[in-house]
Amino acid sequence: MRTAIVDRVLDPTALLAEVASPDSGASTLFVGTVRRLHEGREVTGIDYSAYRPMAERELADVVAEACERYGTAHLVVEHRLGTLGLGEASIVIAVSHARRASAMGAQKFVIEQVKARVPIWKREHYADGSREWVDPTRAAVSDADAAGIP
Amino acid sequence: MRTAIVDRVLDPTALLAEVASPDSGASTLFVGTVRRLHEGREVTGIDYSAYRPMAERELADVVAEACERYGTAHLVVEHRLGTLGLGEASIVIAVSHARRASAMGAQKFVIEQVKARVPIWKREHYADGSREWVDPTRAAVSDADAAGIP
Amino acid sequence: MAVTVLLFASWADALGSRLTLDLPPDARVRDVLRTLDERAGGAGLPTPMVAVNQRYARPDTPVRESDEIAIIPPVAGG
Amino acid sequence: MAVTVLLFASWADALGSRLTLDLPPDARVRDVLRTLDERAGGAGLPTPMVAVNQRYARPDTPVRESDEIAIIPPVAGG
Repeated sequence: MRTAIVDRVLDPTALLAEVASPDSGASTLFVGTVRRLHEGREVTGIDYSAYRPMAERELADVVAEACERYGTAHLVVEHRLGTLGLGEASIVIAVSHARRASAMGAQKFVIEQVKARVPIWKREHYADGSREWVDPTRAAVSDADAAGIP
Repeated sequence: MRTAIVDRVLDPTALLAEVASPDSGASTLFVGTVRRLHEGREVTGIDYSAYRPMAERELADVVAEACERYGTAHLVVEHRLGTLGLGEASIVIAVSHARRASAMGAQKFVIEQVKARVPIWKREHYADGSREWVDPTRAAVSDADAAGIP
Repeated sequence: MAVTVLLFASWADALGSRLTLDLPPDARVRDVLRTLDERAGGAGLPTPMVAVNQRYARPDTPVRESDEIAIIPPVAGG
Repeated sequence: MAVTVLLFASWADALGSRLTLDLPPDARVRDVLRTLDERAGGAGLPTPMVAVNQRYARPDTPVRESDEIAIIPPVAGG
């Protein structure tokens, strides 16, 4: 179990190797990346910032809770801060577990909890030169996730 | 979208790179690996074999269904055959999608469907020298997945 | 008619990976299964699915001499 | 008493990343929020959470001069 908030490029492969274990039957990797379109606007990059000491503690708490809930110690999460370009990774979650359902469950738990409570913010840069803080609490109906679309 | 049944070591990093896209907000990787313990017995390796032409077609069908159901073209699956040692990867599923819920949903759909219908079999080698075909239809109550444990 | 059947995993261990069965001309998948069950005797093999021309078939699917028939024990990929 | 408040994201853009508020000695989190709302006026800022000493706090959580108070706009990590 390890968490870090970092200012460098993330390395998903290294995290996958870090959670590997002969007692695991499944490993999962989740990589959040900067996406070109957000609510119909063309994104060119994102600034990630944090209330760093609290974000580090909340992230560590989330991962400790996931390890206890899903019964694994093989869980590593890194979140990157700073200005990221299109396609760059902002978060990597690596889990391995004896059973696939638990590996996938822990992965989902961690990303949902991170998005709910870790004090990190993103300001999107748009192709028209404007910038805006993303506020998920006023997410438009275009958010298919919220609408339960698979 | 690509599927393959192969006789060589799998490369999860290459598959993750293959599904990357600036239109994706999330990428996921699922890696199935040979686990040391199965129903309390110590496993030393697994032979994977297939009804190869049908397995190739079923796997391609599963992935095509997942792409349609979850709305992505960024889905690659490779399944390895042959004799695998502890910790080696038997299957890699890489997905990317605009939305994380869909990436995770497609990943889960593919692994469940593969386990249900792609004609691939495994024969486990045990530390005591014996070998046995794995029959998930008579999975013991020790199978926590089946019992709905998270 | 003579129908060729491919077998896999535990069924291949018990009966070989390829068999030719002599079946009546109007035979269906269930007849293939019954004939194989008789050959396997009390070997305790798991109940298989049957594929006809590489597609899962039902017990009443007809089989022809030219078909590729396969005995699919419980799959365990992934 | 003088309480120092850290602000982030849109709230930092509007009011700066650090403010000192003059509050009554028995002030609670809700008083911090009310005072900040008055300063922000009609800026249309999103409703924030408040953290006291790096833990999420409730409106009735008391605040002291020595506390680290932080205004947490809706988070968007991941």
